[in-house]
Amino acid sequence: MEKYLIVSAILFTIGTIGVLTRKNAIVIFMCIELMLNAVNLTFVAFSRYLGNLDGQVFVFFVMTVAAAEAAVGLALMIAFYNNRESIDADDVNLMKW
Amino acid sequence: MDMILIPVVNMTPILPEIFLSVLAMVLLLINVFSPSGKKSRLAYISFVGIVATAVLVGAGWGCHIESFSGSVVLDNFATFFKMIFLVSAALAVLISDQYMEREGCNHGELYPMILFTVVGMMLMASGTDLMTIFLGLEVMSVSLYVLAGFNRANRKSNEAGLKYFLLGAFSTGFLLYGMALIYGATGTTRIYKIAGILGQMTLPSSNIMLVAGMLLMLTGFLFKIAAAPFHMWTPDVYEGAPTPMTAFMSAGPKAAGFAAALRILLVAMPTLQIEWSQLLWIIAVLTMTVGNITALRQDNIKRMLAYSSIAHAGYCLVGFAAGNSTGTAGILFYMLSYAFMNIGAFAIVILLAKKGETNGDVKDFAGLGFKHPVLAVAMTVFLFSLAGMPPTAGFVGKFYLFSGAIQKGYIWLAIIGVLNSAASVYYYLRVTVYMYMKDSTEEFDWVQVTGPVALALIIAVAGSLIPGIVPSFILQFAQNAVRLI
Amino acid sequence: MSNILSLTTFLPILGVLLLLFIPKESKGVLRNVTLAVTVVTFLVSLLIISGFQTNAEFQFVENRPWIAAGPFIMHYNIGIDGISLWLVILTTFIMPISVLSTYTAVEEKVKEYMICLLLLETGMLGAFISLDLFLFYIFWEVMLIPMYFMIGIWGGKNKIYAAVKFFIYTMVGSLLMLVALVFLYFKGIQAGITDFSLLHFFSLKLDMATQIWLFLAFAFAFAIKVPMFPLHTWLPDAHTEAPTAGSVILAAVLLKMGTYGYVRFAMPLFPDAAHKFAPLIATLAVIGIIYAALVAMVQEDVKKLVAYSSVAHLGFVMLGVFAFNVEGITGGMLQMLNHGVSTGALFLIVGFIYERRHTRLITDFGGLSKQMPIFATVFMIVTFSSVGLPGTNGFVGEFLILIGAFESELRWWTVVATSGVILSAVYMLWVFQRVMFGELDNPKNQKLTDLNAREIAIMVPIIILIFVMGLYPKPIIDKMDPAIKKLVAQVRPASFAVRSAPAAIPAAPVALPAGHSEAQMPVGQPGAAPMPAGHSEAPPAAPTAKTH
Amino acid sequence: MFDNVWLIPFFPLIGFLFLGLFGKKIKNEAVIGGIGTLMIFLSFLVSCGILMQMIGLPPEQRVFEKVMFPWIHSGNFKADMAFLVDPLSVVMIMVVTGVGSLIHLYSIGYMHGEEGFYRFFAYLNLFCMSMLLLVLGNNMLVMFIGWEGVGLCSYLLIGYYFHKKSAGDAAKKAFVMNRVGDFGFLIGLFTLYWWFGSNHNIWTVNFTEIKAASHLLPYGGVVTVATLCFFLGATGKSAQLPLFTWLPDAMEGPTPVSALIHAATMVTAGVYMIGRMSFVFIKSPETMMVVAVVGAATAIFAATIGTAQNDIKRVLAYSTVSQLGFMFLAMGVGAFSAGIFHLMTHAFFKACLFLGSGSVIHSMHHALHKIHAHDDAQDMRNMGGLKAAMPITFITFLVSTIAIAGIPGFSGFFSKDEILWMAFANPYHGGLNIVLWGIGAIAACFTAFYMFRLVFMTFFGECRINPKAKSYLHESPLTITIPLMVLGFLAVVGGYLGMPKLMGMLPNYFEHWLDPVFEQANHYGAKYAHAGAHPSHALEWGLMGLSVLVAVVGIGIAFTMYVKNRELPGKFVATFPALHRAVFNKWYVDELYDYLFVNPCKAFGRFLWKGFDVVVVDGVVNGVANVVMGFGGIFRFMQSGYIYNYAASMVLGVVVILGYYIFK
Repeated sequence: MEKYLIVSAILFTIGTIGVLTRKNAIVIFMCIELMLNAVNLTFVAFSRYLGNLDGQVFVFFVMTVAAAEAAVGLALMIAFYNNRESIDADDVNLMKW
Repeated sequence: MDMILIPVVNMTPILPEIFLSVLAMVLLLINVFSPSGKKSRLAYISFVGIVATAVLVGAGWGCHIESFSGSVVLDNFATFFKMIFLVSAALAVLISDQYMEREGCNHGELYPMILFTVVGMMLMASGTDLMTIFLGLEVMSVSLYVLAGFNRANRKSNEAGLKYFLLGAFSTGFLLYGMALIYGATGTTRIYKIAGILGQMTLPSSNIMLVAGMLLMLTGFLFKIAAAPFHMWTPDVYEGAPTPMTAFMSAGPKAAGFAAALRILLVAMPTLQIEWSQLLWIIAVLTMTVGNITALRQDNIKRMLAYSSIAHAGYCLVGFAAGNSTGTAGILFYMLSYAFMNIGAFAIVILLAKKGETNGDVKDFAGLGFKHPVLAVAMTVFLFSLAGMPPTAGFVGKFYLFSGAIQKGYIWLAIIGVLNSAASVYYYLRVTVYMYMKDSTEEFDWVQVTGPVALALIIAVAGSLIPGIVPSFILQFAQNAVRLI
Repeated sequence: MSNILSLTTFLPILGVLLLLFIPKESKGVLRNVTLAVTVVTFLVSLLIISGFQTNAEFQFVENRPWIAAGPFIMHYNIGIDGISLWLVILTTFIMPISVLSTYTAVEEKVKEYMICLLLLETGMLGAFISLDLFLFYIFWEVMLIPMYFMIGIWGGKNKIYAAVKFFIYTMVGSLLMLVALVFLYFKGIQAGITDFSLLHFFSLKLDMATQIWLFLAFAFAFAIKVPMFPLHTWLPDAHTEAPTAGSVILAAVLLKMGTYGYVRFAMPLFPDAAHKFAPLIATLAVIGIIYAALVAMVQEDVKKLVAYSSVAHLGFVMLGVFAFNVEGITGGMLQMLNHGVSTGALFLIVGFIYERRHTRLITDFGGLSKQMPIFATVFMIVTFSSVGLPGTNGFVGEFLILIGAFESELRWWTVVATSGVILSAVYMLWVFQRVMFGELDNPKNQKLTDLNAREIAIMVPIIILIFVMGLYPKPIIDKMDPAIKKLVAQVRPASFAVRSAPAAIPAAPVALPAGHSEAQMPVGQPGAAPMPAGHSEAPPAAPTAKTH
Repeated sequence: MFDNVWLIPFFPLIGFLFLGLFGKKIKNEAVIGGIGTLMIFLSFLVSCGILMQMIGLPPEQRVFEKVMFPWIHSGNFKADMAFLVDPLSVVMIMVVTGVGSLIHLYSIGYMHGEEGFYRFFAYLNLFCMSMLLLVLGNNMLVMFIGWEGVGLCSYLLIGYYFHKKSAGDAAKKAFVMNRVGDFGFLIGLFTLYWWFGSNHNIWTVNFTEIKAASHLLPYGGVVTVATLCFFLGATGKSAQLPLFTWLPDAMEGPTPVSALIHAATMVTAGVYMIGRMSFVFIKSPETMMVVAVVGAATAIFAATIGTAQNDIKRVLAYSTVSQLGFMFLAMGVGAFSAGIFHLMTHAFFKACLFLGSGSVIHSMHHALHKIHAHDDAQDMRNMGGLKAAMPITFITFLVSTIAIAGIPGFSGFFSKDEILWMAFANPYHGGLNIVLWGIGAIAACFTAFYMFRLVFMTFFGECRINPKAKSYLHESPLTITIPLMVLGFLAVVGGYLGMPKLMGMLPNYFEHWLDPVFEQANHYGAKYAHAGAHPSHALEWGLMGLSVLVAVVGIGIAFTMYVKNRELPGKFVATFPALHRAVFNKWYVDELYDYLFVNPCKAFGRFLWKGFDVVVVDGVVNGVANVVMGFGGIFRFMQSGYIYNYAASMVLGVVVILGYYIFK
C-alpha cells in the first residue's frame, strides 16, 4: 500500500517540478497530466485498499476531464501559436505587474 | 442472484442544471443557423433562459432534497449561490453583446459557454460529493479557459486563456490530490459521510493524511477564489480576457469556489475548524494586503479591478476564517453584492473602451463626470460600494464579514481588514478623482449605451444600492442559507 | 409632528430629487430651489425647538425596525435631546447661508454642487439624530462622500490631495470605530442587549480593560474628526482647498461630529475609560490650543489661519467636555455652536474677499477698511466673536469651559489653556490688522466693492446670533441643561469608582483576550483554545442528512 | 432713582447703536456729535440723580443691586446681568460720565472734518457703555464684559487712523497686552470661584456675596495666588510694570481718546478693580506688598522715561503710567480711598492736560496744514511760546500741571500727598515703608520736572514752529475750550473733597463717603497690621513739606534747564549719552519684549508649522502612505508575468502550508 502511495507522490512531485522548470507549454501541460495520473494512481490504490469503488469511479471522471482539458488546452495553444509563432512559456509574458 | 437494484433518482435538485444544459445545446444549434452579425438573438435567448432558470431555482427555496445517493443536494445554500451565479451570468450576457460586436468576435458559442460555466458552478454549489464538486469545478473551469481566450485574434486574450488554463490545470492537480488523500483517510467521497467519520475520530487533527488532504484541496479552491499566494494568475487573466468575461469571472467562479469550499469545510470538517480557520486567518490577511497594496499602483483599470478582486476575496476569507453564521452569511451576501458592483464597474469600463481594448487606463476616465454624468454616477456607486462606503451593499457585506470575525474573537483580523479597506479607498477614489476632478481631454463621443448594457447597469446600480439601504431581507436569506448546510 | 425629525432630515433628499428635474443650464433656478429647500428645512427645524420639552429625555423619537439578520438587529431609531437639538438647528441654520454664499462663487457645475450640499445636509442631520449606533455610523460615513466631492471638484489648486487626505484620514478612524462598535455589540449581546439602540448600551457595564480599548477606538475616530492634535493636519489642507460653502459647513458642522461623538458616545458608553484618559485628552486639547494658535500666527493664507484657529477652538471644546461637570460640558456644547457660527462666518468672510481678489494671501491685502467699511465692521465683529470677547457668543462658551475645567481635576491644564485667549487675540487681530488696516497701497485693492445686499443678508443673521448668544444664552443653555445633567450623572458615578481603585486597571495590555491571542497566532503557537461559549457561535449544525 | 441705574449704560448704548447703524447717513457733524454727547450727558444726569439719592441715605443703606436679566446659568455657575450701586461705583460713574461728557463735547470741535466722524462718536459711546458696565457690574463677569469691552474700544479708537501702520500696531499691542492681563483676571476669578465652591459650597462670582463670605478666606495662600492673578489683570489694564508699554503707543489714537480712555477712565480700571475687591486683596500681605512695590516702581520708572520724550502726548502718557503707579502704591499700602481719590483728581487734571495738548496739537496741525508743511505737530521741539497764541489753553494747562506736580492748594497735592503719607505710615509693610515713600517722593520730583519741562517747551520761550505757520496759530474753538475750563476748574477744587484730616479745614468727605466700601478691608487688615508706630503730626507735616519741596525742586530744575539755560539738556545728553539713549528709548523694554516673547513666539510658530506640522505630523501620515505605496511597487514587480513563477509561488504556498501543519 505505502509503495503505491510513495510512487504516486514521487510522480506527482516530478510533475510539479516539471511544471516549474520546463519552458514549453506543451511539456508543461504534459507534466500536469503526469500529476493527474499520479493522483489517479493514488485513487486506485486507496480504492483497492479500502475495498470500495468510489476511488475508481473518481478516476474515470478524472480521465474524462483530463481529456476535455487537453482538448481545450491544445486549442488555446494553437490560438496562441497562431498569433505568436511560439509556445514558449517565456513568451507568455505580455501582461505583468 | 441479487436483483440489480436500479436506484430511484430524484431529478428535482438538478432540474435547473439540466434546463440550462439543454438550453446551451439548443443555442449551439441555433448558432449554426444564425448568420454572423446576427448573434444578438443568442444573447437575448440566453438572458431569457437565465431568468427562467432563476425562477426555477427560486422555486426551490426552502426545499431540502438530496439525490443521486447523496451526491447532490438542493438546499437554500445551493439556491442562494445559484442565484449569485445566475445574476452574474445574466449581467455578463447583457454586457457581452455590445463588446463582442465591437471587438469583432461575436461568435455565437460565447453564450452556450457561459451557460455551461453556470452549470458547472451550480454543480459545485449543490454538490455534496467530492466527485460532483470536482466535476462541477472542471465544467466551470474548462468553459472559463475558453471564455478567457475567447478573442482569438487578440494576443492578450490568447495569453490570458493559456495562462489561466495552465495554472488552472496545475491547481486542479493539487485539488485532486487533496481529494484523493481525504478519500484515503475516510474511505468515502460523500461529504456527509466524511463528516460522520470525522465526528467519530478522536483527534482528527493528528491524522496527517487527512489534514494534508484538506489543505491540498483547499489550495485548489483558494486558487479559484484568487487568494494569495495562489492569486498570481488573476491580474494577467483579468486583464487579458475579454472584459465581459473578466467581469463574469470575477463574480461567478469566485463565488463558486467559496460555495464548494464552504460546504466542504463547514459540513464535512467542522472538527478541523481550528486548523483551517488558522490557515484562512493568515491567507485572508495576505490576500487582502497583497491585493489592496498592489492595486494602489495600477494604472490599467482592468488590472486595478483585478487586484481589487483579490482583495475582496480576502475580505470574504475573513468571514470564512470566522466560520460562524455571521461571517458565512456575510460571504453569501457579499458575493451577491460583489456580482452587482463589480460587473457594473466592468460594464462602465467596457463602455468607455475603444476597439481593441484601448482606453483602459484610469487616466482615460478624466472628465467623465460631467460629460456622461449618469455613467459617472453609476461608476461612483460601484466604486463606493467596492470601497465599502455606506449606504451601499458593499458596506453591509463587509460589515457582516468583519462582524463575523469579531464575533469569533478575531479582533486583529477585523482591524487588519478595516485598515486594508481604508487603504483600498485610495485607488477607488482615484477613479472618481479622474472622473470628477480632472479636466477632460476627450469628448467621449464614441460612448454609446445600448439597451442591454443600460439594463445591466440599472440592475447593477439597484443591486449595489438597495441591499445597502434595506439589506434585511437578503441578509435573512443568507442567514437561512448558511443555517441549513 | 411625530415624524418631524425624519421630515427635517430627508427634506434635502426630496430637494435633490427636485433638482434632478431642473436642467443644469438654469443656474438661477437651481440655486433658488436649493435655497428654498434649505430654508424650508430650517423652518421645519424651528418647529422642533417649539415642540421640544425641556427635560432630559429623548424626544420626537421614532423607532422602526430596519435590519434584522443574524446576530444583528438595527433600528431606524432617531430622536433628540438637549444636546443634539442645537446641533440640528445649527446645521439647518448654516445650510441656507452656505447656499446663499455660493450664488456667485460657484458658476460651474451648479447642479452637482447643490446636490452635494443637500446630500451633505441629510448626512449631517442624520448623524445628529441617530439613536442607533449602526444608523449613526451610516450617516457618519455618508457625510464624507458629498464633502469629498465638494473639496475635490470645486476646490483650489491642491484640491485632490486635500480631498483624498480628508477622506482617507477620516475613514481610517471611523473604520476602527466600526470594529469597536461591533465588538461592543457582541459584549451587549452577552449582557442581554438585543439591538444597536444607544440607550440600551448606556446601561451596559463593561470591565475596565474592555472599556479602554473600545474608548480608544471611538476616541481615535472622533479625535480625527474634531480634529485634535496631532491628528489635525488634514484640516488645514481641506479648508484651504474647499470652496467657501464647503469650508463653512466643514467648520460649522462637520467638526462638531467629533466632539458630539465624544459627548454622545465615547463618554457615556465608557465612563471609566473616559476618566482614565481625561488627562491625556486634556493634554492633547491644551497642546492643540497653544500649538494651533502659534501656527495660526505665522500663516500667510487667511483661510489656513482660520483653519488652525478651528483646531484651537475645538481644543477648548474638548477640554470643557472632559471636565465632566455641567459647566464644562455646557461650555463645550455652547462653544461648538459658537464655533459653528463664528468660524463659519470667518470662512464666509474669507470667501467674500477671495471672490473679489482671487487670492487669500494676507500680504496681498491691507487697508481694506477704507474701501469696504461694511465688510470691515462685519469682519471685526466676527473676529472679536472668535477671540471670545465678552458680550459675544465666543465668550460664554469659552468661559464656561474654562471655569468648568478649573473646577474639575484639570486645573493646571486650564491655566495653560487660558493663555490661549491671549494667543487667539494675537493671531486674529494681527490678521485683521494686516488685511484691514494700513495704507490701501495695492492698486488691485483700490477697486474693491463693499458687500452687496446678498452678502449682507448672509451675514446679518450670523451677527445677530453672535450677540444674542453672547448676551442671552439662557434659552439655549436651559434647553440643554437637563440632558447635560443626565450625561454628567451617567459619567460621574463610575468616576468615583476609578478614583477609589486606580489599581483596578491591569498593567497587562491584554485587553481583548480573544482578539489578542488571535493576533499572535501567525507567529506564536496557534490560539488553539476554543472560544468561550458565549463568544463563538455554535459550529454549523451537523448535517441532518441520513445515509442511504 | 436707583432702579433706573440701567439707564446709565443704556443711553450710550443707544447712542452707539444709532450712530453705528445710521451715522453714515447723517451728514451733519453737529447732529452726530450732539447725539453722542447728549447720550452720555443723560447718563451723567442719571448718575447725578443717583448720587443725590445716595447722599440722602444713611451710609449703611448705600448699597443697591439691580438684576436686569439672567445671563449665564449653568450647573453651579450663575452670573446675572446685574448692577451694583454703592459709593465706590457712584464715584466712578460720576467720573466716567462727567469727564466723558466733557470729552464728547470737546471731540465735536477736535474731530471736526475727520473722516468717519460718526464712527468716532459711536466708538466713544460704546466705550462709555463698556466702562460703565465695568464699574457698575455686581459680579466679576459683568465687570469682565466691561473690562474687555473697554479694551475693545481702546483697540478701535487707537486704530482709528487705521491707514497708519503705527496706529494698527499700537491698537493690536494694546489689546494683546490687555489680554495678557485678562488671562490673569480669569485665572484669579477661577481660583476664587473654585476655592469658595469646593471648600464652602459657595459658588459665586458676585461681589456682594464674596464680600459677605470673605471672612472664610484664609490669609495668604490661595488668596495670594488669586489676588496676584487679579493684579496681573490690573497691570495689563492699567499699564503697570511689566505690561505698560502699550499705553505710550496708544497715543496713536485721537487726543480725546487719550484723554478719556488712556488717562481718565479705562486705565484706572485696574485700580478700581483692586478697590472693588479690597476685602480680598488685603487678606494677602504678600500681594499687597507686590502691588505697592510694582506701583512705586512703575511710578519712578515711567517718570524717568517721561523726562526724555519729545512728543507731547508721549510725555503725558508716561506721566499717566507714573500716576497710575501712585494709585497702585496707594492700594498696596492699604490706602484704598486715597488711591480712588487720586484716581478722581487724576482724571480731572490729566484729562485737562490731554485735552490741552490736544488743543495745542489741533492748532499746530491746523497751522502747519495751512502752509502744507509736514512737520510733526506733536513734537515739542517744534513748539514754544504758544502761551500768547492760546491763552485759555495755556492757563488751564498750567493749572493742571501745577496740580499734577503737587503744589499745595491744587487737587493733585491732596491726593498725592495722602498717598505718600500712607506709604510712609501704613501699618503693613514695616521697613519697606520708607523705601516706598522714598521712591514715591523721587517720582514726584521727576513728575514735577518733566511736566514743567513740557510746559516750558510748549508755552514758553520763542516759537520754534515753521515761521510761515506762525501767523496761523490761534486759540481753539469753544467746544474745545469749555471742557478745558471746566476740567481746569475741577483740577483746582477737586482736591478739597478729600482734604487730609491734618489740615482740618474741611472734613475728608471723600474718605467718609467710601468708608462703607473699605470698612471690611480695613478690618481684615488690622489682623496683621503691626501696632505701635503712630507717627506724630509733626512728622506728617514734615513729610508734607518735604514732598512739596521735591516738587518745587523738580520745577526749579525744569526752569533752569528749559527756560534759563537752554544748553543744559544738550550738555547733559552729551555727558551721559548711554543713559539718555536708554531713557529715550524707554529703557528698551519694547525691544526686550520683542526679543523675549514676540520673536520667539513667531519663530516657534513657524517652526511648528513648517517643522512639526508639515514635516513630522504630515510626514508620518504621508510616510505611511509612501511606505504602503512602496510595498505596492514591490508586490507589483513580484508579478513577473511568467507562468512558472506563478506556479512556483503556488507551490511555495502549498509547501509552506503543508510543512507547517505536518511538522508543527
